Parts: sequence; C-alpha cells; structure tokens
Amino acid sequence: MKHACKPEQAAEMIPDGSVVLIGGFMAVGTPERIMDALVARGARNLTVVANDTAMPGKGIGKLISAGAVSRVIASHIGLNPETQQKMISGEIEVELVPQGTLVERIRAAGVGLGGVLTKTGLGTPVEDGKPTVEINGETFLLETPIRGDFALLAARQADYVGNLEYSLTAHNFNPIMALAAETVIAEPQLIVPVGVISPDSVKTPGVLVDHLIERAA
Amino acid sequence: MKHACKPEQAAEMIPDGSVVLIGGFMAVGTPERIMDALVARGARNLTVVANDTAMPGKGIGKLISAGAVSRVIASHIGLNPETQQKMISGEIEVELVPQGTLVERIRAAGVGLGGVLTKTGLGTPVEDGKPTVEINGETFLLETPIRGDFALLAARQADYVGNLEYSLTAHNFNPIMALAAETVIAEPQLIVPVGVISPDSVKTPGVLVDHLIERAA
Amino acid sequence: MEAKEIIARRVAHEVKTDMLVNLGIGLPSLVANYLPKDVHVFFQAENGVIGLGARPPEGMEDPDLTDAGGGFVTALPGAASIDSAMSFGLIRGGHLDMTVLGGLQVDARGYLANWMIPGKMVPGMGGAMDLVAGAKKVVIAMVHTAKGAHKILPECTLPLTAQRRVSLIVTEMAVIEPTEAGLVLKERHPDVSVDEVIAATGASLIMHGDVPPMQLT
Amino acid sequence: MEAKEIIARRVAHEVKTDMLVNLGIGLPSLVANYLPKDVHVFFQAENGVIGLGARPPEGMEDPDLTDAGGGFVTALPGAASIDSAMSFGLIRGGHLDMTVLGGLQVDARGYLANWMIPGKMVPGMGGAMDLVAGAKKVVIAMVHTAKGAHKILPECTLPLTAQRRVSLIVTEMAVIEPTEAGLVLKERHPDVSVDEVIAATGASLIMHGDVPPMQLT
Repeated sequence: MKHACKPEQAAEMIPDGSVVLIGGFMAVGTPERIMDALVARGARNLTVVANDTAMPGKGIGKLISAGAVSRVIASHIGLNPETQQKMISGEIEVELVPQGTLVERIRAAGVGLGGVLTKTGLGTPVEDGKPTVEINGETFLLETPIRGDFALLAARQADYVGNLEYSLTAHNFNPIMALAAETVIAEPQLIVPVGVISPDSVKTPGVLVDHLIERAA
Repeated sequence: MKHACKPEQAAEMIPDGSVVLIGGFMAVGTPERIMDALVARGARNLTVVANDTAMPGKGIGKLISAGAVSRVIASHIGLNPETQQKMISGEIEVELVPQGTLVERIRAAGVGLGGVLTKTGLGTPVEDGKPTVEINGETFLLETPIRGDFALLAARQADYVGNLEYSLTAHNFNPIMALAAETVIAEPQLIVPVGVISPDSVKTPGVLVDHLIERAA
Repeated sequence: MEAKEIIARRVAHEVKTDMLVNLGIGLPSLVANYLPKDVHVFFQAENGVIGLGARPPEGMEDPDLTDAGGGFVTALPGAASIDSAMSFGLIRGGHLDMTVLGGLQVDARGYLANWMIPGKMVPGMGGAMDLVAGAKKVVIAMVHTAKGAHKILPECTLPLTAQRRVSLIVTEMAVIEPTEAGLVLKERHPDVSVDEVIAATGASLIMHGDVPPMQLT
Repeated sequence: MEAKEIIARRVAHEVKTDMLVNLGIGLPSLVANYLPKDVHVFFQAENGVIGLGARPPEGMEDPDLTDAGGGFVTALPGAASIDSAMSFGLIRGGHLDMTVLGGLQVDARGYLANWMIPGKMVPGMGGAMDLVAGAKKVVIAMVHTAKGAHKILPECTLPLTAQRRVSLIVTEMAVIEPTEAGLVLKERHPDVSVDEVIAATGASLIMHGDVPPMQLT
C-alpha cells in the first residue's frame, strides 16, 4: 500500500539538476499540482523530457516561466514562445525529437532495450551524429534510450496500491513514462479503494508507482 | 462496421503456407473456433508464430496434431510432446525464441521498427548467427521483426467496429499480434453494440481488426 | 472560394470509407468539413484518440479530451483512447491509411519540408516526421506559392521532414503526384490554365495528355 | 523435511515486503507457501497478471485466469492484468525485484544453464532467458546434485540461459552466493557439514570465516 504525499513533499524529493519525465500533451495529462510545487520550491536546472512545453501558465509552461529548466528534450515547443526565447538566449538547451521516436526512446529505457531502430528522421537534421544500422538492405537510424530520475505522471484515478487508470487523451506519454524512471510519482484526480479498479482496467500496475499525491483539498 | 464471418470462412481466407500469428499462452487466449475450422479445412504447411504450441487437443495443439503446421516460431514447446516428436522427425521446423524477445520482435514489425536490441540471449545458442550492436560500451543482440500474413486473436468482447477487450491472463500476445499482420481476424466471446465498450477500455482499436468471427451458435 | 476551402474540398475526395486518417493542425483539419455524406472514417488525433469528433456543446468540454492542437473535441461512438506508444505505433507501423499535412516546400523528388525555417522558426517536428515516414498515403495540403515565391521546387532548401516521397500535393491551383520520374500534373483548378500552374511551380511538371479540372463538390 | 521444502523455506526468506516477484514453475512455485505472515508481495505470472493468488474454489475457476504453468489461479485485490509486452517489459526493464528459477547447472562464474539438454530435452526457454537477463535478483532454487552428479560446476557443460551472474543459489544443503571472485558458501543446512557441501559441489567454494546454518522457519 502506498502512503499519499503532499505535492510539496514530492517537490522536495526532486533535487535540482534531476532529469524528469513529465506526462502530458499541451498540458493535458500533466500533473499540475506537482508543477506548482516545483515552482514554489524554486527548483532549478531540471532536464525536462516531455512531448512539449505547453504554453505559459499551463503544465510544463509553469516550470519554463519560473526558470526551473535548463534542458528540454521534446518533440514540439512551438506553442510556448518563452521556451523559444530561452532557447535562443541560451538559457535552455533544447533537443528536438520526433514524437514517435521520443516515446519509443523512453519505452526502450523502460523495457530494457538497447535502443530504437527507426526510419523516422532519416535524411533530416535528426540524423546528425547518430549511427545508422543496415538490416536486410534497409537503413535505420539508431536512437538511444531516454531514462529519467523521476517520472511525474497525471492519472484519472489510482487505488491504494498505486494502480493507475487514465482518461481519453490524457493517457499520452504517462503509461510509458511510468516504466522509465528511478522514482515514479503519480498525481491522480481520484484515489479509490483497492478493488474499485478492475485488473483489466489497470494501465499502469501499482508496482511501478512509488508515490501517490494525496487528494486535492 | 465489421461484418461477422463464420469460422469456416476465416479458415478459407487463410491459404496453405501462410504465416499465422496466433494469440494465447497454453491455449488461454487462443481462438479455438478458428483452430477447429483450420483443422476441418485440412490446412497445410502453416508457419505458426505463438508463445507455445499448447498441448494435444487444445488451441494450437489441434493444428499440430492435424499436420497443419510445418514451421513453429515459439518460446516453448515442452508441454506438447507431439510438437517435440515432429521436430525430431523433421516434420516441423522449430525456431525457439525467448518469450520477451518474441513479443518485442512481433511488436517491432507492428510499429515499424527495424529490429530489437536486447541483452536476452547473449552468450547462449540464441545468439548464433545474429549480429550484435555496441551501444555506449554495452553489447546487444539484434533481433529482427516478425510479421504475419494473418493474426488470429481471441478476445473477451468486441463491438461492431471491431474494438477489442481482453480478460485477465487471456491478453498475452493478442494485443501485440493485432499490430503485426496483413489481415487480423478476432474471435470474441461476446459481440456488443458500439458504445458498450468505453474508449478507455479498448485494448485493440477496431481499425486494426479486419474480421470478427460471429457469435457462437 | 478561398484557397483553403478549395484545397480542403479537393483533399476530402481522397478520403474513403473505413480509412484511418490523421489531419494535421490548421488547413488540413478543414478537410473534415467537406467529407461526402456516405464516407465513414475514423480520424486519429495523434495525442490519443481514434474516432475524433467535432467540438463539444458549450459547457460540456472535457479537459482530458482535446485534439493535437489542444482544442476541445468529442469522441464518436466506437472511439478508442490510445497512449502515445500505440498512437505512434499505428502511425509508424503502417496502420494509418492517410495523413494530410501542411507544407513549406515540396520538391521534384516528392520530398517535403514542413517543420523548420533555420534561424527563424524552430517549433519542433512534433509528429510530422513520423507521419511522413509511416503513413500509407501522405497528402500535402498547401497553398501553391508563398507571397509569390515558389513552394514546389527542384530541391527543398529547407531541412527535410523525411526521406520519403509524398503521395500527393493538393494546392488551390493543382493536384500534383510525385513519382519516380518526377512531378506529374494530374488536375488543375477549373479557372486556372496549365501554363499558369507551370509558371507558379518551381519544379518541372510532367503531363500525360489533357489535365482535367479538380473536383470541388 | 524433504529437499524441496527445505529449499522453498529458505528462499522464502529472500522475499521482502513490496517486492514484485516471479516464481518459476515447479519447485520455485512452492516458495509462496512459506512466506512470513508479515510479508506482503505481489507475485507476477509472466503470462499476464500481477497479484497472482492461490487456486480458486472448486467450480469457480476462470478459463481466462491461469498461471504460467497453465493451472487455474485467482487474482488478489489490487491485481493488474498485463499483456505479454508489459509483462516482459517489466522483466527485461529491471522492474522485477526477484525471480526464483530452477536450475540444471550453475557454474563458478555464476552462470546458469536451465533450459535444454542437447539431444535429449528441448522444451524451449520460455521466459527463462528474459528473467535471468532482466530481474534485479535471480535466485536459483535446485537440489544440490542430480543422482550423485554435480550440478554446481567449474563451467556449465549445458547451453547457458544467460551471460549474467545469478544472485544466489539455494539448495537443500547450502546457500551459495556467486561473486566476482567465485562462489561463496554463505550458509549450510544445520545437519550438513561444510566438508559435505564441498564434496557435493563441483566448483571451488570460498568461505569467509564460519558458515552459519540456514534459517528454515
């Protein structure tokens, strides 16, 4: 059984300089209370791995505005002008990764694969400096796994053992990120007794989840 | 919307010599009615890709007994003495693949990856004749994708558009195989109206499913 | 008729019943408005749903259900929630029948550039590279020229999105099919002459006999 | 006390609260019977469930819920259904805290052979190679000798299961820890002398001072 923790406690667990995988797509499926707590704590120098950096005032955008982030690995930053400005000024280093490659690189780390062999990015700037592998006469780009110190997830509901369910388009990167970090912290909208979530509805087994954020006040 | 077909029609669709991915683990989660229909049709020379060949009289074991299979790619054949006998007599060619590697090889075909980079099998006979790839000083075995002409799946229930739900340990290889064949045929225990299965409960989107087997008489 | 409407109307004719289709943000998303009544397709939003529907009634928006642009949407009966791994597994694994994307440039090889202007605009590729590398059919929906400058060129000057020939280019002036031999002019807008299309195009166009008018109803 | 029971009782002490544990078929599965009352763990059955429970009441068996040996089981409250990709993702990605497996041979390097006897028994490796390559802790539960023949050898003569040093060997005579320096004799059965263990072991054993008796309660 998990002990629920406050968002502030979660933020204390995450040292400056950590690599954090953060669920969400344009802030849908992003753990907002953990974002707020990281900002309140004055977190610095985080490497954020996420699909995007949302927009100012939402999700990961809050971390960007607060100056908590020094590096971003994402597929898209176009809707957050602050990320773009900070990239140009050199405050934030940005690695752009095709979205499908990003999720497979995180999954590779999570399921113990040595890398990802993909056609995505071939013949584009994504290929620069990366090895290619020839398989049966076809060329594939070799992309390396991405692992986090922490995964910060949003979920629809959790039970007391940490089993997670997600809703509609708020799944996105959350179930995969749950596999790929040393410490997994989930912020569910609801926490329900064991047995309320059927085994067949569990998308992330509780054994992967280290901490649950307590119910909102 | 899908049109339900009879198991015999499904068996007619599958020519002798096809590569068939078949869901199931010791016949749990295997489409038994399709198995029966393939036996009834006198199918020959099939390449079966599956976790195992079950036991005589159950699941894939029926195909083995009927002489429908000339090649097996599986992780385990130990509980079906007929498979072992036919392997020794040369009637069936068997490729043994570690279970985790097998599911990743099928997934790689299904999601467009060039192969699988894994530590499983290194230093064992599984490595023989396969290339290795060095990534950041670590050695990985390169395993190639496995694609089927057909995927034959069992599911708990389907709706009219082919969305599938699975139950408990009857999931096993079914959801991954749904991605990796030219033609996907699913045998659900129940067929329910559209809307009965919530979007969040769908494990295999109907767009992947080509044919549903009609309700049992 | 506005250029965007012409393009969207023409692209709509490429959409056939039972296809799984992904529409890019902006111009491509307009295609959904012009589908023939008898065409039933599932639209995928790469952020996590198959069976995307129109904007919900006022006050009924679900913050966990948006499209890839972040706008509120609905899910149609028969919809399926998918995480990013499944979403891009479908795209990269060849399960997506068609994607419609905007373009900055397309060249005589049929290569697309649509994700960055060095030194000016670096929003990230999002899912574009995966979509172009993986979809069965890639339709580029774009205006023919940009402020008088050619967008269809002998060779792209902007970084490529993928090293894969797109299937079709649809502009307000013409329908062009990239082939091994070069760009084939298939159709022209009824009010535009072949000479006008040639003048507006930076790459050579191949013609096989008469160039019929585009169908816009 | 029978050899099997001795082994299972001793291995049970390796299981700690909150671990995710996979027990192999046969002898290893007995470990579940001897867990201390205050130890709460989730057992994984690699065929698809986390939270495996004992055999169900007569007449309440679910054909869709079996263990990896094909026997009927139950699912405990808080259980999660997992498909083969998730199951082996957990195993290969380092999420499985401990696996207990049988062994044919273990050698001075700590390498295990447990999946085939060339020319005699080729059942297939099932999940064994993945489990040994991927689990955090690999415990080998086996009888010390086979009909008088050594099973703990300078170097395995049978094909290896993995090129990875196992964590612990538990037999009815001793507990042995493979290390960089060789096999360390950690404990002996209370009724067995160190000399008897040495005589029954084909590889050299290292001792650091006294060898305490195994805990069997």
